[in-house]
Formats: sequence, C-alpha cells, structure tokens
Amino acid sequence: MLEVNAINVKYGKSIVLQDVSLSIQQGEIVTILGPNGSGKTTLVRSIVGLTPITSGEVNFFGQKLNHLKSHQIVAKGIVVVPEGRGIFPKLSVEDNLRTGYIFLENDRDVMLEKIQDAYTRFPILGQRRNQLAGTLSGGEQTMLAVSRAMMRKPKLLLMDEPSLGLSPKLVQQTFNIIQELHQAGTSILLIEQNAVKALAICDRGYILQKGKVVLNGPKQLLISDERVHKAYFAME
Amino acid sequence: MNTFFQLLISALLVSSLYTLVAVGFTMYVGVINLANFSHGDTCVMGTFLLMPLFLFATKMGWMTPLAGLVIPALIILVILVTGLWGAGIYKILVKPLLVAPRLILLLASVAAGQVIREAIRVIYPNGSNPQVFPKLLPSGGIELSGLTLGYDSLTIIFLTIACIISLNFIIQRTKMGLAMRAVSQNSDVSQIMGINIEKTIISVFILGSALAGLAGILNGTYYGIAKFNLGSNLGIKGFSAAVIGGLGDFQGAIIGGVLLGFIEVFASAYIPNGSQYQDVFSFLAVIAFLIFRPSGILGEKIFEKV
Amino acid sequence: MSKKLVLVMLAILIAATLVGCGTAKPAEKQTVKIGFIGPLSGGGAAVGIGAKNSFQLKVDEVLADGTYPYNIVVVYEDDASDPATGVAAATKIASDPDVVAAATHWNSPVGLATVDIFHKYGVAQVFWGTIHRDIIYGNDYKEPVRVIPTSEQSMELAAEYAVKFDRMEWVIINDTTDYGTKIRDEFTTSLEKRGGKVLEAIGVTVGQQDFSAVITRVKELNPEGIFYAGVTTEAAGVRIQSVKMGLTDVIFMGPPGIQSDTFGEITQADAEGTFVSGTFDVNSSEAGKAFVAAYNAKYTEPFEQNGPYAYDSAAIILEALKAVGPDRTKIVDYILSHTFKGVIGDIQWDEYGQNGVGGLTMYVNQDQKWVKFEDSEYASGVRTFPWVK
Amino acid sequence: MSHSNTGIPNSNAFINRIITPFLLFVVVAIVYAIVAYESVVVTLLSLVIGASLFVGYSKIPGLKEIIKESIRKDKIILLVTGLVLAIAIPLTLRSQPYIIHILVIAEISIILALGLNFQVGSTGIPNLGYAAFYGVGAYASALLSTRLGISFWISLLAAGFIAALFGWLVGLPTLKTRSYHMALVSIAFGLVTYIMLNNLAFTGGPNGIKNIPAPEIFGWSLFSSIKIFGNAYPVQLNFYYLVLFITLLMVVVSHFVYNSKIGLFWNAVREDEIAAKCSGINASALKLLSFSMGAFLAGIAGALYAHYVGYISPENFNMNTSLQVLGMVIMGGMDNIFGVSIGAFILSVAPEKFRALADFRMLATGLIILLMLMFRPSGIIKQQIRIYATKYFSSKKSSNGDTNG
Amino acid sequence: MAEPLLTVANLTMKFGGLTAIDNVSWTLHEDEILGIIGPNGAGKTTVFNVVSGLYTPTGGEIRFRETLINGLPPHKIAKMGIKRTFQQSRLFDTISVLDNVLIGMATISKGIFVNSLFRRDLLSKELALNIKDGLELLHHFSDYLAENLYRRAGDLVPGERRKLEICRALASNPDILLLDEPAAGMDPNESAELMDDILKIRALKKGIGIILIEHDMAVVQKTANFIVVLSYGKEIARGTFAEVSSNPLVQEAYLGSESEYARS
Repeated sequence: MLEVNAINVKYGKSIVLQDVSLSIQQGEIVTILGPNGSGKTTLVRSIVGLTPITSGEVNFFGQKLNHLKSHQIVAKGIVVVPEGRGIFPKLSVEDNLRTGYIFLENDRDVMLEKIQDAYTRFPILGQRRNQLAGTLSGGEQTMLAVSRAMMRKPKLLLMDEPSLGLSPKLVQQTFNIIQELHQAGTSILLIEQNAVKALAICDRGYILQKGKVVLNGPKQLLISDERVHKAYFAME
Repeated sequence: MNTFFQLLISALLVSSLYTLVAVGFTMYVGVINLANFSHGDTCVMGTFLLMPLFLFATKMGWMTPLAGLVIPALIILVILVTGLWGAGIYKILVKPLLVAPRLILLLASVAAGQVIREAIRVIYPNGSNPQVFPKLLPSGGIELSGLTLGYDSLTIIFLTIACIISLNFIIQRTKMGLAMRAVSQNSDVSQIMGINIEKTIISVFILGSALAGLAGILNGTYYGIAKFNLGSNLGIKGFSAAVIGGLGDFQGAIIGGVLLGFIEVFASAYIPNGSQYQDVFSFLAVIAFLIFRPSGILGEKIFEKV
Repeated sequence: MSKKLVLVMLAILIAATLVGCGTAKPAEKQTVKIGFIGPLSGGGAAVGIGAKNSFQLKVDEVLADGTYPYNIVVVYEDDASDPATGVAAATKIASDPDVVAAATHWNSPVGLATVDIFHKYGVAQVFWGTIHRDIIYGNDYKEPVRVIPTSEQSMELAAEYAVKFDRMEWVIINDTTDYGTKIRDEFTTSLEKRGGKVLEAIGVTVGQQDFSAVITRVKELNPEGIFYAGVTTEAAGVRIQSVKMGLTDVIFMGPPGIQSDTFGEITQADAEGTFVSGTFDVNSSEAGKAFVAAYNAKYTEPFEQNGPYAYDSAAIILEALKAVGPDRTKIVDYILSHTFKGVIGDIQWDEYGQNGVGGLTMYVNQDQKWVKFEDSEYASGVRTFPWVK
Repeated sequence: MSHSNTGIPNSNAFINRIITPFLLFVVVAIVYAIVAYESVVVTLLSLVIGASLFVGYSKIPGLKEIIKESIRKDKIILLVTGLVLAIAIPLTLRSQPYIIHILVIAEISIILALGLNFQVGSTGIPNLGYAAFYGVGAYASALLSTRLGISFWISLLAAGFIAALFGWLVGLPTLKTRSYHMALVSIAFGLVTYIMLNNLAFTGGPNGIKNIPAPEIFGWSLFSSIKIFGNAYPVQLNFYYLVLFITLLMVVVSHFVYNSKIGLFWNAVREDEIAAKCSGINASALKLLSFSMGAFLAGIAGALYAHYVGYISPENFNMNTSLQVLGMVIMGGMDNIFGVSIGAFILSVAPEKFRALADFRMLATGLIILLMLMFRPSGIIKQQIRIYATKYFSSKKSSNGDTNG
Repeated sequence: MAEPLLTVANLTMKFGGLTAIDNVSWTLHEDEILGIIGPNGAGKTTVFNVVSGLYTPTGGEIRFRETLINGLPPHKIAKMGIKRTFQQSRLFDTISVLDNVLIGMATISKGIFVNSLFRRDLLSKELALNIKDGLELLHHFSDYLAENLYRRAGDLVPGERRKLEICRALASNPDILLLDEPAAGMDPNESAELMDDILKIRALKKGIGIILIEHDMAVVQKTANFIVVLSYGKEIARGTFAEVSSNPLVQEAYLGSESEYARS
C-alpha cells in the first residue's frame, strides 16, 4: 500500500536520507530500526510531507504523495503517532482526541462515539477528559496519543518511537496496544530504537543507518543477522 | 465615590480598546511567533476606511431612513476589508520572510506599519489633520445618581465583551478554534492531524486584523477624532498588554489589556501631576513585568530548553 | 605599484573633472531667489501648505503686471516639523548665494534651531508661524523678524476676557510640547497680573486620547474656567470628554492653536460658547477679504491660521528687494527699519523685530464656527452662554 | 612589498591592474553625482546605474571573485585614496555648504549606526530605542557646556561615558529577557527617555537647549570660517573635518573591537547564548559591554550633533530616529562595519535627495526599507567570515612562499 | 588514588513536580572515562546541564576538586576547566570553523579592551598562538576541518559538526570533558572513528577526565572505565561494562525484558 522509492532528503548541505526505499503491504507490521540520528524521524516526516523530499517518490495506494501538503496526505488515511507522542499539552484530553478526527471528517455523532470508545479502552483518559493533556503522566500521554491516532480508522499507522521514555511496564503496554491494533487489521509502520520489542512483534523490518537502508528482510533474518545483533544487543 | 466610578468606566473603555488590539497581537505570536508591529496601524486603517464610507452613505441619503441598518453594515464591511488586509500582509510580507531570522520579520513589520501610516496620511484628503469621526452611536446616556453612562460608552464596552465572548467561543468551541490552538502549540503535529496550517494561520490573521479594524472604529467612535498616527501608540500599548498577559495566551491578552487600561487611568488620576507621565507609568509597568515575570500573568515559568 | 597609484589618481581626476564641469552655473542677473520653509510633510503639513500657497499667491500677484524689476524664483523647502530636517533645509536655502531672504517655519523648535544659520549667512528671516519668544528676543540678531504676534500678546487678550467675564479661578490643561508649556506660562502670567488665579496646571501628552483622569481632577478643583493650552486634536478631546463628564458650567478657552474649524466639526454641539484667543480676522478688512477671495479662487486647501502672515511675509520680502536690490545686508536693514502695509494691518517692528500689531481677536464658537466675539449673537445678547447658569 | 605581484598569472594581469582604478572611478562618479547634484533626474539615473552595477556584480559569475580579490590586494591604495578623496572633495564644494552639511550629518550617522551595529548586528540584541542613547549623549554634552561652561573636548568624552553608563543601566534589565520582550523593553526605554527629556525642567523641556557653543581648537571657534587664498570656506567645512576625524577614529575603534575577541565573543552570544556560556563566555557581561559600547558611540554622535547645530530638542531623539538608524544597519548589512557605514551614508543622504518627493518622503523611506528586507535581508554587504592574516599561519604552512609577514 | 576531579554527591534536580535527577552520587578521577547510560528520558542530559551550571541543582553538591560549584554560572564553571558538548550540536553557525575553535579558547584577559585598542601587538601574539594551537587540534581530529578553516560552521555535515564541537570544547585544555551522545547518528565506521577520537583525547590531554553519555553500547564498552546507569533519574546500577550489562535491572530498564526476545 505504501511505497517509498529511492527518496533523498537534504537539510541545507547535509544529506539526511539517501536512496531510501521501503514498502508495506496491507495488514503488515513493518519496523524500521536505527540508532539516534539515523534519519528515522526524517523518514516519517518526509512520508507525511513535513520535510520536503529532494528526489524520489512516495506512493500510497498508487497515488503519488510528493507534492501534497501534509494535511492532504493524512487525509488519505495515513495516521501518525509522532515522536515524543506529540500531544497538545495545553489542550484538554478531549480536545486532543477531537483533533484526531475533526479535521478529516465532520460527523459529530461518529466523533462522540469514537471518543467514547477511547474512554472505554483507557478509562483513565475518561476520568481526565477535561484535564490539560500536559498534566498527564508519560504512560497516559501515550494512551492519549494512540487513542487520538485511532480516532479515525487508519489505513496505515505510522508510529515514531512510541516506547520512548516509558517505563518497561508501559513499554509492554504500548506494544500490546500495537499488537491489538494490528490484529484489528491496521497496517503499521513502527519506528523504534527498542529492537527487541519491535522485532518481537513485526513481520518485516528495515535497518536504517546514517540515512541509508543497510539491511531489510523478514524478522527472522534480522534477528539472526550479526550486524543487528552487534548494534542492538551488544549488552549480552 | 462618584469620580471613582467615572474613572472606572473610562478605565473599562480604554481597557476595551487595548484588549481588542492585544488579542490580535497575541494570536499572531501564538501561531507563528511573530510580533506584528504594524497591527496598531491596521486599527487606524479601520478608522480611516469607515469615514469615507460613512460620508458616501450619507451623501447617497441612506442614513436618514436606515441608519440602524447601514451603520452596522458599514462596520462589518470595514472589518471584512481589514481582515482581508491581514490575510494580504501574511501572504505578501510575512510568509516569504518566515524562513529569515525573526529580527528581520520584526523590522519588516515595523516598516510595514510606517508604510500604512504614511500611506493613510498621503492618500486621505488633508490626512495630516485630525479628522472628524462620524457619530455612529446615539448620544446621550443614562443618568444614575449624578453619574452619566453614555450610550456610546456602554455600546463600546458591550461590543468588546461580545467580541471577546464570541472569539472565546470560536477559539474554544469551533473546529477552526481548535485548529488555531493546536497550531499554536505544535504546528508539525497539527499538520499530521490533518490541519491545513496555512488556512489556519490566514484565518488568525483575518480574525486579528478584523478585530484591529473594529478597535479602530470603536476608538474613533468614542473619541470622535481620528488621526493618521494613532496607530503606533495603539500598537505599542496593545503589544504591552499582550506581554503583560503572557504572549501567545488569549485570555492573558484580555487580562493584560484590562490591567494596562486601569494602570493608565488610575495612575494618572491619583498620582499628582500624573497625566503627563501616563505613558511612563504603563511602560514602567511593562518593564517591571518583563523583569520579574517575563512569561506574563498567565504564562507559566518555562525552563530553558537545552 | 607606483604605476597603479598613478592610474588610480588619474581615474579620480577624470571623474572629478567630468563631474565638476557641470557645477559652474551662469548667474542670470534678473533672477533672484527667495526662500520659504515650512512643514510640507508630516503632522503639520496642512498649515505649511496653506502658508506656502498664501506665500506663492502674493509673489504671483506682485509679479503679475510685469513691472517688478526682478525675476523671482521661490525655493520651497520642507522642515517636516523636525529640527534636524529644518536645519538641513535652512542650510540649503541660506547658503545659496542667490537667495536674498526667506520666510520660515511653523514650529518653534525648528525656528530655534535655524535662527543661528540664517544669522550666520546674514539672510533676512521672516517668521510667519512660530510663537516662541526666544526666537526674536533670545538673541541680538538683526536677521529674524516676526510677523505673527507672540503668544504673550495673545494671552494678554485671553486674560482680559477672563476678567471681563468675571471668571478669576482657572485650571490650565496644557500639552507638554513647547507650544503648550509656553502658552501655559504666559496665560498664567497675564491672568495673575489681573488678579486671577490658576488653581493648577495639568499636563497631557500629544496623542493622548483619554482625559478622564484629568477631567476628574479638574472637577475636584472646581474652577470657573478651563484654559486648554495646546492644539486642536487634544483640545477637542478634552472638551468632548469634559462635557460628557458633566463639566458644563465652566468657560472653556484656548490659544490660537485650536482656532481651526476642525474643532467645531469634531466637538459639534459641545463647541458652542467656547472661546479662542485667536489670530487676525482676515474678514475684518477690505484687503483681508480680497486675500480670502483671491486665495480661494486659486487653491482648494484651506489657508489655515497662518496664511495671512505668510502672505504678508512675501509682501515684506518683495518690497525690501524692490527697494534696495538683491543685497542681503541691505535687505535685512531695510526690513527692520521700515513699516509695511499688510492684510493684517500696518506691520511695525519693535527694536528686536517683533511685529506689534497682528489683529489679535477673540472668537466665540457659534454653530460650530469661530465667530468674532463682537459680531456674535452672544455679544448682542441673542444667545446666552451655555456655561452661564 | 615590491615583489608582491609575482604570483599573478599573466592573463589576468591587465584586468587586475585596471579593475581597482575603474571601480573607484565608477563609485566616486556615482556618489559625487548623487550627492552634489540637486536634480532628481541625476539622482535617479545614478541610482539606477549604481543598482544595475551592483546587480551585475552579484549576478555575473566570476566577477565577484575578481573584484574581491583585487580589492583585497589593493586595500592600502584604496584606503589612502579614499582618505584623500574624503579630504579633498569637500573643498570643491565650497559654494554648496548645504551639501557639506549633508555630509556632516552622514558622518554623524555613521558613528550612530556603528554603535547600533554592535548591539543589533554583532550581539543580536534587538534595540528599537537607540535614539535614547543618542539623546542622552547630546543632552549631556549640551548641558555640560552651556550650564557649566565645560570645554567641548571634555564634554564630548563625558557625553560618551554618560551615554555608556546609561546604556549599561538599560542593559541590566534586558539581560533576563529575550527576543520580542527585549524589543519591547527597548521601545519602552526609548519612549520613557523621550518623555522625560520633554517633561523635565533641567533639560529645557520641549524647547530643548539652544546656544550650544561651538567647539574651540586652541581658542579658535569652529563657527568662524577659514580663508584660504582669499576664498572663504563655509563653517560647515570645519565641522566636516572635525567630524571626519572623529568618525574615522570611531571606525578604527569599531574595527579593532570587532576583530578582537570581544567582537568574536559577541558573535558567539548572538549565535547561541547557551553554547557561548558553556564555552566560558560571560554572556551577561558581554551584552552589557555591547550596550555600553553602542551607547558610547551614540553619545559621541549626540554630542557632535549638539555642538554642530547648536540647538537640540527632544524631537531629535524620538522613535523615528531609532527606526532610521536601525534602517541604516539593516540596509548596510548587519555585523559588517563597512556595510553599515555605507548604509548610514545612503540613508542619511537619501531623504535629503528625496526632498522633491515632499510629502511622500517618509512613505518612500519606509518602502525602501521594506523592499530591502524582503529582497535582500542580509543588506548591501553581507556579514563576512573573519579572515586572519597569513602571518598567523606562518608556522604551519611555509611551502607556498607567502612569508612576507 | 589521587583526589577525584569531580565529585557528585546526592545530586537532585526537580522541575516543579518532576524529579529529573534523584539523589545520584559518583566521582570522576583523572584519566578516567565515566559512562552514563540509561534509556531516553532517564535524566542523563540533565546531569550535564546541572554540572555545567545551566541549572542550579535543587539538592546535593557538586565539587570540582575541592571547590563547590553548585549554582555557579556556566561561564565560570567552563573557565574552571569543565567543558561540554551538546546532544543536538550547538555550533556558532554563521561564523567560521576557525572562529568556533577560537571561541572555545574563551579567555578574556583583564585589560583586553584597552589592549584591543592600544596594545594590538600583544593580542596578535596571543592570536598567533591560539591559531597555532587550534590548527593543531583540528588536525588531530579532522583534516577536512583543518583545511576548511573559513567554512561557515552551519554548512558542515553532521559528522564534522560533532568533531568541531569536540574541538571547541577541547580548545581550552579542560580538565573535564562532558560528551553528550557524540555517536548519535553515526554509522559503525564513524562510531569506531569516534572511539579512537575519544581515546585520542585521553592520550592527548594528560589527566583529563571524560564523562560520556552514550546510546551506542559499542562506544561505551570500548571507552568507558566505569559506568553509571540511570533510569527515571535514579541510579540503578554501576560498575564496569561487564558488571553493568549483566545486571538484570539494567536489562529490564534498558532493553525491556530479555525473555520476550527469546520467546519469539
């Protein structure tokens, strides 16, 4: 469904992404692993049009996304959970959830229903619906970010380091949610540093290093690869 | 006691005008972090747009039978025009300079203010002279135990409150308002949520400038006089109010505007020989705020990000 | 390297000669320049342009029959009411050897700044608009003379009327410009000389819009009269707001600075019965009426208060030039030692060069127009003052 | 020095030889034509020629490098001839004191703009109330010499130091503020100073101070004109040379400061205050120094203006003045001493040249600044990379033969 | 053992209600490289911000040799000999490579102002010396930088930026160097180069103590003598790399539970 063809991205004179290609099929969880600064976040940003692409193409269901504005791209059904969760700290929890829906569709009843769904899934959010989102704890913020992303049934969910800065318990919870979403039929592109977790749930993966895809393949291949092992599991 | 209430009303009036200006200022800072120093001159543009339109309407003889309809229509027309002007300023001046250092943009807005001001003076017949602003509101008022409440004052205060309430409604309850609030907090994430950021910024400019236009009209109505160079003072005061309230914070701007109005009126009334130092008081208040509470009344203390 | 230096020098020499060729101007005997400086841009432009037109009107009238012995070119320069710009303009005019005399300035700070320059070049400087005493009395120069009466004379008249109406306790509201403070001081002096009393002088700033605090203070003082020392915009604001706040039983008076029809237009009904100790009433003489007719036939902009003075300034300069020829010193001496007939009456200088007559007139506002008090329906008893209880 | 030409390739020798004289010729001709001719046509024509040359300079590939190179080579010749011209040209303008007056004002503006450049350009402090420093200097000097009879030379220095002290005081509260807040504080200070000058009794209120004495050199007043070969030269010329001397001094001082560590550290504070602090730079002290240095120059400029014109009033030092000086800095190119001087020159001559536009003058000035900001925000001459003389590298590279240090 | 260079005792840093560093203690000795690791958000960078004086700690003390440096302004701490780099490199972008290094030598001697006007010979001597040292330093780390002295720092590629930042920090011969994730965004080759560089620093500057915040375990493993692991502002383990990496608490916090990977 999503195809990224040999994109290049430059900031000023420095090259951030170099000939990056990847694809996701319907119903897959694909993970992109890479150390800090390897260009993962830039990749997400270029897919949704926040960072201009110097060359190459991004296609979604065969449609070219390159010259569309971000809001037009997400309207096609790509939903993003941005890095650092990206909730609006000075909006209430409920307003945060609204932002997930209202700018794409305009059906009040559906929205209310979806908000209710979110509260059912995470009752804590329901309790804090009128609180400013900035006052939530890290885990609650993740719940909020995920719920916000789910406000509209995404065709493709892009998650940029959802486990960042969370306690192990919360990380586990987050990955459970991801799996749940996947089982509900959502295609997911998961960008992670936490290789163990990500590889545990993904179907396929790409390894990004210094703006280049250095390795890609099904999860078993990645897990058994020496380089991956060395880079991510050096602790053992 | 009587004089106190009289001063209170004046303070409310001055506050109303400052608030209307400050709200626009603060909204610009909120969405694109721009202190638009031409904002005060946009107010004066509103003033100077209404006058010829009013004369024209009078000449055409629309005023006598339909004043109650024509005047609001004219006001709305002017507000629309200044609103569009705001959109134009964004498109032509602000947007191309968004990539440049903020100082450049700041100076550009200062220069734009000067251009508006001088253009008004040059284009408007006899523009250097004080102009008679037409009486839009009925004169007279309610007498309350020796205290006169002019209809015009009441209308201005009422209109301001109405504007603030409806603006608050727009910002808090509507989709556009949600978009504005979201963009002011995180423009990247806003885009990802499907917000058309350009449209949102333009609507902020339209809203802010429309309010400025209204402020200009109300200013003219209340004082009965219009002069081309009132804008620089109005702009600086509006900005000061926005800073006192906490730049970027909508409710802060209201509090800041009210506070500044009250400081001005009461300081010059109760401090001996205060009137000629009126501006000194308000600026000292602003400086004090900036030193002791730089984030304003409502702004939170921000830890410097490293 | 020395070669290069030579080349460079050569280049400059060529540049200088090329450019320098044009600088020599053949002087034409018949043509004489006279100067005019006033605020042609900025906040005071309306007055400046009115004065400029009046000045040009007189020049045109004098030259019209072709008998005037010189060709006259008027050099108009803008001072923008700004001393720095005024100094440049004055330097430009005074240092031009073809200029024999000039009529200058509306704003006192500009006049104070340029009076030395004209003195340095020995050029006669006829003031058509500034009121500051020191411009004439603060130096022993012969060059500056002033057609317009000083504010002292004007305030004497104001104080006379205050006594006449038996209003002895006044509050002055003044703006903090040179004009406002000067008028404040002089009205105080004149009033106190006649046994009156200034309860308090309250300063306001130009551009201020809200006067409620000031008016509240005035109410506390409970004066018999308010004197506004400043110009139209703020005066109108003070008047409107004081009526609004119920201060209706006091007399309201101002200096020539508010003698503009705009005052009546802005304050409308509130203007009724207010006074201005104003400038010459052009309509009081045949010559004056002729001036008004001629001016209005030619220009659309109003000539404002200072038009007649600028008109007479032109007359003085042209008469002196005709009498003694284009010689700066002689013109200065001639002007100072003669009496001139102008629309404002017979202009006579005191020993410093200040005109003694200027047709000072007290005006009252009647139906939003300034009307000479003697001719008004108030004087004839048809109307009673709104401030009389 | 004599064999410095040995390295130039033959093909470029000719161009290299004539390019500096040619450039100088063009620039001098244009500037002279603009300044000395009182004709809108000449002014506009020269402006158009100048602008198109400038565009050509920046657009034609390679030209920039050639010119830059030859300017660098002939720096000393250019400086010497520039100085000779600055001294000689006004002598040809004997009959036009007005033009000399404009030049004096232009010189004073250069000092002013250099001071603001320290703050806005080098240190990145947005100061929109700079005229306050100018005013404080002018008033200080004027009051000292009229009330206390202190000689010009002492009051000139005193004006600089009083303004610097004032700058330091204004700087203190702005240390804690940033960007817009800093801009607002500076506006507020500028306006408060203006109001105080207007309302206080000892400053002469709105009427200002008059009869400020002219400077005297060994008992000879600069208000008296010089006679050479029976030709009387206008008094403006005396001031021209006095101010020229002080301006050059200030340019040199600015140059030294800019090229010392102080200038470098100012840049560091401008670029990233936190990184600067963590590099061991006392950012607060440097900002205060920048405020004081800028104010010092403004104070000197103010004193010169006061004693030149002989009369000052608060109107000379209002918000408009602040914006005008800021315009000079932006137009010339921030953080570039040469550029800022050019900007100051242009923006102080231009309004006089646009006298013909009368009422549209302010509008035109505003438009020019606006267009400049939109199309060339870096100014006429961009901020340059500091280049250090080769002698500093001598110990490292000796193979290239540039060991003439 | 010699006296410690830097002693951090019971350090606590609270922002409003949030505790970013919670009662952390450790010491750094001469010639030692201390690694601070931990998951994102563990408070590592905050430690640097407190040590370098950007934040005043809310509790505990920091001693440089014998001197208490709590709450001293950053420039004073830097001058005492504690220099740092930043996670997101903070170079002075519009000025040249060489100037960045010269700023790193930041010393304003008394009387510089007077000297800059009247004793320029003194300054030029100093400058010559500084440039010589700066060049040498640049050559040690990157020939590219040494050959492009007049390039704007903003135009450099990230790798060179990081090197320049290290050079800037080293320019004044600090006693302590704080490196905040120097390997971020580097590929294995570059990280390897970086490890060499870090070791080079130690060889070059006798007695220097280095504190290293790093995610790249290879770098930490190879360079750090001693490691402190932070999680949620608290220290959860300390010791050599081997000791730390075998600590189950660390694995839990850092990698998530190991069992899961085995299971899949």
